[in-house]
Amino acid sequence: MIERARGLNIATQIILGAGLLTLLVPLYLTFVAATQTLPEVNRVPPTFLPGTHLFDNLAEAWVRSNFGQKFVNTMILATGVVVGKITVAAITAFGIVFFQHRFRMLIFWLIFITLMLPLEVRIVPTYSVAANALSPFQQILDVVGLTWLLEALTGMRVALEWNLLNSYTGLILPLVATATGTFLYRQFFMTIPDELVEAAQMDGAGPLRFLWEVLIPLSRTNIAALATIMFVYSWNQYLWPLLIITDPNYGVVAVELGQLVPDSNTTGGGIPHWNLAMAGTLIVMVPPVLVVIFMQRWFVRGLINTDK
Amino acid sequence: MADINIRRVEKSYGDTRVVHGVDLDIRDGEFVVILGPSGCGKSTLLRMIAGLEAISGGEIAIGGRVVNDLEPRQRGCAMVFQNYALYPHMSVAENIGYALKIAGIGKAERRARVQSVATAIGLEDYLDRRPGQLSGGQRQRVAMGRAMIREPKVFLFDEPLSNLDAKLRVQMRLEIRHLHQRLAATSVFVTHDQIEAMTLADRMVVMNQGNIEQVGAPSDVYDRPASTFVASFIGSPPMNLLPGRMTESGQHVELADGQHVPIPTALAQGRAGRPVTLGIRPEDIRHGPAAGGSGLTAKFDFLEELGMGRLFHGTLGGQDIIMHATDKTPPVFGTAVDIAFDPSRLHLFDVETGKRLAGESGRADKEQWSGYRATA
Amino acid sequence: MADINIRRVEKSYGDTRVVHGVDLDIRDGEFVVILGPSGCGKSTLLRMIAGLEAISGGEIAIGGRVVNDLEPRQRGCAMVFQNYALYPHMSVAENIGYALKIAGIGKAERRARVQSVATAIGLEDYLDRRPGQLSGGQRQRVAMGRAMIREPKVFLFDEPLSNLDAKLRVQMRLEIRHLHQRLAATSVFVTHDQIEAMTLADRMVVMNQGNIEQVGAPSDVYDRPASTFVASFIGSPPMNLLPGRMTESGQHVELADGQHVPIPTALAQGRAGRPVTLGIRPEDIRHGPAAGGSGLTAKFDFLEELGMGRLFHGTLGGQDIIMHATDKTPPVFGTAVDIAFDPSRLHLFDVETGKRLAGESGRADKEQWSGYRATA
Amino acid sequence: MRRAYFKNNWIAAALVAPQLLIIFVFFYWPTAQALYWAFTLEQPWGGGNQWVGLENFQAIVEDEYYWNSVMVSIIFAFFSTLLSMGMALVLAIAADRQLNGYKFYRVGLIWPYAVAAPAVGLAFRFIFNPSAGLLSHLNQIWPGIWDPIMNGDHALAMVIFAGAWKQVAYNFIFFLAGLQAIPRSLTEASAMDGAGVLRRVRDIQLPLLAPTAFFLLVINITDSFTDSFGIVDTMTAGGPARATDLMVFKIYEDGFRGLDYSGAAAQSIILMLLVMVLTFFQFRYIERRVHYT
Amino acid sequence: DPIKFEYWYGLSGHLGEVVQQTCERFNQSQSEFEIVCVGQDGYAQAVQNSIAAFRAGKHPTIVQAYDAGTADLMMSGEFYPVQQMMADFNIAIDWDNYFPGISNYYASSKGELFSMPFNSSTAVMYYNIADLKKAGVDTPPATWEEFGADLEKLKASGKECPFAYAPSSWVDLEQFSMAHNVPIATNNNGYDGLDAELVFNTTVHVQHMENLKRWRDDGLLQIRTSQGGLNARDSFAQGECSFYFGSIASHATVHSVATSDLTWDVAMLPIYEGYERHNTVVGGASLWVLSKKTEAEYRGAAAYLGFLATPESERFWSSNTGYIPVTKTGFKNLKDSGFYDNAPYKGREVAIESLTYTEPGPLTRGIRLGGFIQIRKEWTGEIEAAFAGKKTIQEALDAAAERGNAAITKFARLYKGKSLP
Ligand SMILES: Nc1ncnc2c1ncn2[C@@H]1O[C@H](COP(=O)(O)OP(=O)(O)OP(=O)(O)O)[C@@H](O)[C@H]1O
Ligand SMILES: Nc1ncnc2c1ncn2[C@@H]1O[C@H](COP(=O)(O)OP(=O)(O)OP(=O)(O)O)[C@@H](O)[C@H]1O
Ligand SMILES: O=P(O)(O)OC[C@H](O)CO
Ligand SMILES: [Mg+2]
Ligand SMILES: [Mg+2]
Repeated sequence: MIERARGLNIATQIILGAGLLTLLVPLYLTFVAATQTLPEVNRVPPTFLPGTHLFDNLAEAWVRSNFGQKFVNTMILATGVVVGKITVAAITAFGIVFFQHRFRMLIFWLIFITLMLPLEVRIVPTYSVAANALSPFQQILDVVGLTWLLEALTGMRVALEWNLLNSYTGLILPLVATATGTFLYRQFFMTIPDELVEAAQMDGAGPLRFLWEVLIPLSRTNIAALATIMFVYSWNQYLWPLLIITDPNYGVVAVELGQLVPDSNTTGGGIPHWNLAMAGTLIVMVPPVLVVIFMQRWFVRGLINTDK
Repeated sequence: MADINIRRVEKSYGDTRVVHGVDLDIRDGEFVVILGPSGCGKSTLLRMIAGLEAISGGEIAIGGRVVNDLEPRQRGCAMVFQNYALYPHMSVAENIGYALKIAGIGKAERRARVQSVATAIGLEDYLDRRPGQLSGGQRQRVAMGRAMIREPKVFLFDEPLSNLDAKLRVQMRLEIRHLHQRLAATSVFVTHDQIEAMTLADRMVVMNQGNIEQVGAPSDVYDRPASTFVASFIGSPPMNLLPGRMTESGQHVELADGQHVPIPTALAQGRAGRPVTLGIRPEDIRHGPAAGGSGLTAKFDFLEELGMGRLFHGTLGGQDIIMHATDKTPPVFGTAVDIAFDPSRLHLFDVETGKRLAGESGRADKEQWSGYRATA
Repeated sequence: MADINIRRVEKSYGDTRVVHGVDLDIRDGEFVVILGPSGCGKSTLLRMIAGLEAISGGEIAIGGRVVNDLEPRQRGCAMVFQNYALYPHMSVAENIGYALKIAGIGKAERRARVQSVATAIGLEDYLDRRPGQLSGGQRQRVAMGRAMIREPKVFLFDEPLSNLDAKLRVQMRLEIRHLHQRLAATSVFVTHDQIEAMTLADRMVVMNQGNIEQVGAPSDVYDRPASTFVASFIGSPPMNLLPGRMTESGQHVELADGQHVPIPTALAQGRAGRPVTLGIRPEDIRHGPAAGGSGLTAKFDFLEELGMGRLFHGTLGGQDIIMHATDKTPPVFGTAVDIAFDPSRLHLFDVETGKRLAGESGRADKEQWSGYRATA
Repeated sequence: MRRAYFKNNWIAAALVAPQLLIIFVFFYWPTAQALYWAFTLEQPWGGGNQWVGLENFQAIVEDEYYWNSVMVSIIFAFFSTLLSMGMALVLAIAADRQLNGYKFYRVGLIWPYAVAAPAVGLAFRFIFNPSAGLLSHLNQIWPGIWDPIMNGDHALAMVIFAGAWKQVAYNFIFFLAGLQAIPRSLTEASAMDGAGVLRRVRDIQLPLLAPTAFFLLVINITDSFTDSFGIVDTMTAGGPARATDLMVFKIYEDGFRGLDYSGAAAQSIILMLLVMVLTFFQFRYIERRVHYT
Repeated sequence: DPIKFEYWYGLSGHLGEVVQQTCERFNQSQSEFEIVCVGQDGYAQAVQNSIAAFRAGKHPTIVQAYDAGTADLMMSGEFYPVQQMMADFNIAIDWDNYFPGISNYYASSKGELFSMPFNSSTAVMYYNIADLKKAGVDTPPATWEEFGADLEKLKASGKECPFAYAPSSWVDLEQFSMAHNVPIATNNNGYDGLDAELVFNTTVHVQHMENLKRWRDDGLLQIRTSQGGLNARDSFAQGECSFYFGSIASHATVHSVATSDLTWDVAMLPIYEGYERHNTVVGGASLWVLSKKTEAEYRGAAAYLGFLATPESERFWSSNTGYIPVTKTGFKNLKDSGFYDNAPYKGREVAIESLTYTEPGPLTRGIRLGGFIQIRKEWTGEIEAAFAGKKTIQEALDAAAERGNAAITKFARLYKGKSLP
């Protein structure tokens, strides 16, 4: 379109530049801090120019936090969440959107409501469940008297136990359960034309075939968007791993990052090694940032049909 | 063995009934076109045959077997959808072969059959493309190929041409005809385009508001529409319908402006002096003093050039009319000009019911007309 | 004062040129239709006039003023888009009145003018609805109203009817014509539908691959297509084109199967013995021994009933042909039957260039033909 | 409304079962437990509890600091949402004009999304440090003008800013996607109607972005109520003087840290109800105005 | 395979690493047991996480619990009293050898030690010798009045930040009240019953807090918290500020992070004129053995605690951290070996001196208040409000006391019918 708006174009560039600056300044400072020595970081007034110790700090942070193993763990966590969530969300949304049963709306709301009570506020009971994921069923059995009945009949006591503490499963499962992915899929599935379903039905495809051979291939950009969101989300998990992982062999990066800046309310925390912490921050940031940059094209596209 | 018998079939959505007890028998190998305005229930009827829509009442049998409770895939029907409903992520070959894949047919055989279908629909060179990379007509052909490959007993089409441009529509029409001639499968084709219906149908079914208005061969329906609804729905531009009154003599119809139109006497029986609706198709009107002498006049305002003839727009008896003239008579606008038409091409309808006047059965009607024509 | 002068206008996207130096003059108040197949550059040309697309080369002037660098809003054009591009969040009244609002026109006057436009397009009862609550035809009218209200010097239409069904299309066509008669604004209308083009245009511009193939009144273009492209693009079904060779005598064209078709002698000049393409429109062929005696025969395979006539499909000289017959001769299929056509309705084209043979200018051509007709 | 469905509801049940099972175990069961605690006095070590009816709730509503926390949460939600959505919107509109460097800006504005909240918190602690950060220069000119350590308003502003920063990239992505989904012909139509760029933004783009904005509003508000723990925990720990004591932080603090499981459970219930009411309200009253078809 | 058992500790950073080393030393010292030590990054987290884990049946055998959690643990009853346990596994410990101020703190009213004293500390005053000298002060202040005057002098000498301060209930309220022998709560700070009431809003503590606030208003004191970047300790260690109050445990840390030219020392907390100095109270944490574990695990735990109680372990711990030895002989051995004579250990004996300044009395024995974690929080919150100028110190402390009392009442109701062991 022919548009003569030089002033406006300049203003636009300025806005974008300023916005970019605002968003990037914290990251830049992180970078600067990661290049300095501890005294340089703590100097007043601070220097905003990069120092020369980037690689020393990166190496030191890497070794000190044993990031090698944490990366592997976090990668397992993130992959597990991404795959699990994409799968669970897809089949759930499919079950809600493409079948007509009385409970559709009920199920929809049951899932939707989970968005509203974050982990932080139900952390203690959730922890108990993680310690034995079968405890709800055990308690139900106990309450309805089945345990007693079985014990009376067979002499064996039913003791269901599935401990998820200090395990990848424990890290992954509760994160898989949240509703975001189910929504994204639901929104997308609603845009699938009826005719496509009908064509598949005429071709003789049952629901599972339709899901696997038609819907999933069609959702590729959505899957990409969801995978990106979920990867970033699970890579940056902090509170849940902090709680259920006591075995350092299962530690994840964000928690490790927190450890570089010790809790100074407890004595002995040592001085915060901001330079190392920021170097660690840079290291930890790399995978999700790469994923986002790499996926951003699909990311934006995958979200287009979802917000209406 | 794939005749389709539809018995008192009804469809309701909640409280609203959209198909009202339809009866229809389609013979094995016949090509039936269901025609009607938007929302009249064509698709619903078709989809009940396909099994995509539950039947609220009545019974549908395919090849003698009641299919009311069968799933779509068990009915042996194939369907071509209005928007083609191709699988966007599959290649043309995969789209066409998908039904075979589901049926568990081996790769080699599948490839062979896809190949032969693709050849039949002229898409051998496009097998690896995705639907998004095809033109409208090509997509349409893929949709057709997908239906063909299953060699179904029954073909169902739901306005498969309505998304194509005029040119392609003509071409695809021919291809569907050829296809039908080759496969001889029972076919039910839904459309709201009357040209499509006329050119394709062995038999046409005209629907209106959930009811069947007329069933018959295209030329029958065109030449002897059973009601004003059919008369105005079929033909483009549609039949001119003029309110009038039968003269006492029963030889003319008097129009609103007092002009008298001579009509075949047989039609006047017992209706002398009663109001009627007079119908005449645009192409049955022509310039010039009537052969019989007692000329009619109309006033024209403008014309549309069609290349193949011209449409004159004007008024007759206070009513808008259109005349399709193929002669090159220089147009005269704004003043009354003589027009004429062959009385044998006139149609008379009951004012209240809209039903065609004269012999109830098409056959009787026909004989009467031809009789008249012979003596005219 | 809104004539449009297009001078050697070009458009390139990157390296691909999609409009190749087009020249066109549109007179004030004229209704010009640009017609051509999909992708030929119609929209691009229109959008360059509107200012929605930058001009890569050449010059466009509206009302004598070069507008190459003007923004759309400075050109005094209004446009009706193919998908209407109504503002979904505004009511009909707001949609129509938006341009006035931007122009800073007061509320009272705005309301009055919206009201009067709405009345003109028959939407007074829908002013408070959102576009989403309107039918296709009503939306189309809103789009029109939005363009009308500004009383623009130039109206631009980009296939505004292509999303409507056949019936509505006919009706909207008439409304656009009436509108133009009332407002007498210069109008440029883009379409790929030839019926639309024929019926609407004062002058038609046929484009092909970024070039103008022919400019002329609809009947001129229909009756004397400048090239095989135009011949086959205009007319439905299209003109039959048969390869042949001028006999040495120059009186006939010999078809592939050896049949001789008599042609007007004037056309033979200097082309004796040379290959030509012979064109004849389906409606110009008829059954029966040629008036002249030396009859041609064709073989027909099947017919399509149109109600108003029938299309016979068959072959002549080894080539598929279509005959549009309005008589009711009982069809004979599979064996050779006599056909005839008036030589004055024949068209001859150069085999290589596809250009029409005979006098270069349309005028000369016409005289020649009428001369021939008189003597025939 | 969809009309094509599959019939086999057993398959549907099997498909939704995994997610329902997981949310039953990890969400509803614990939540039910918390619900139960809210009506009891629960000993932290699990030794037993007493039924106290609504006492815990009564204690909460009578506690002025609880209301303080509610207020702070609302202020935080309002301003961080306003700030992040506002900034994202402006940037998205600017980026959508697709001038030179568009792709560069798009990447640049999206990737902060990937930065973890703890890292954001740490970085911002740095920046807003009154004696060493960027703003320390300000303090040198006007001593005491910036003191988030002791000045509650400053601390809250800081938390709001960090919270908003974290969300800008996310909102930007959605706004940009929303803008690009607006048919080009609408923009062109308004250009023909005489609208300049800014006018178009106001009359066409903004109204048509409303559904996206609504979606983001729900997400951002819900998020600011439920997902703000990390930032507060790393930046201010609720202080100074409870100036940044957001509801979710207070719940965690009172319950998990202060061992008052019952009081925290009661607060959780109220928070959950509040978020639900807000969501419901937004759906009911705002959504209605923003969808056009 | 060795018997494995877990130990969760709260110390972090440098001190956390030393804890890990004690575990490694233990594991190397024998092969029957393997202790798995897990840092929980903070005292509070260690207790919270243990409770959550306990409820889920996945708790560690040993947990390091800080002073403020003592009453909560005691009332829970979910522990294996260490004195009992050591007896059960026949590990001889001379319980009388422990400093009484330390052992009292973790013992029942009948004197049975419930948890193992481990990292013990008390609050001291850190001061910058050079800065004071420059300001013309040669000896560290012994009274708060002198302290106030010294701040003025420091300021006058051009020191921007004479005093790095962060509100700390442990220093400003608890240790302060002990040193002044004023009550924090009735019932002898809760030892005599769960129905205690806070009274700190009526003692010299009020005056002290008002002084702090005044110093801040006068620019003599700067708030330094980790939220602001450098916390008080590090501000001191970097030489930015001349005074700071904190745990003796930081002694080693300050050494390790201090700028090379920093000359500094520690002294006992100042006392207001007119008050007689009393002993301060033990801080830090002790090791609790939780219930519901197997016999084998308890055997391991007993072995580990026994290992910690050996003189070598005590020496290792005290020399690598600032924590004081918890036994009399341990202290004596260190002192005799000249440990406290030279840097970097010189000065740490001040803590013992402070702790043992007088025999612990009813008001200096310690604090036994349920919900004390909550009380600390209330105190901090209110003091911050007062410092921010939202209320007066008196109002703030009144509110803190009132809210703290509510916590105490709630705690009493929680354990209705039970009393402190
Ligand atoms: N799922 C449904 N719920 C309620 N009414 C419906 C439903 N589907 C169709 N209808 C109604 O049934 C009637 C017939 O619809 P149908 O789709 O069969 O019409 P049609 O003749 O195919 O029209 P078109 O030419 O527009 O496709 C319409 O009035 C329509 O509104
Ligand atoms: N932005 C663009 N970039 C590159 N090529 C383009 C662009 N827009 C149009 N074209 C190309 O320019 C040619 C002309 O396009 P235009 O839209 O003018 O065709 P049209 O005649 O209007 O066709 P239709 O009938 O399909 O609307 C087409 O080949 C098209 O692919
Ligand atoms: O810093 P510490 O280890 O001396 O402990 C201080 C207090 O006792 C913690 O509550
Ligand atoms: Mg339909
Ligand atoms: Mg176009």
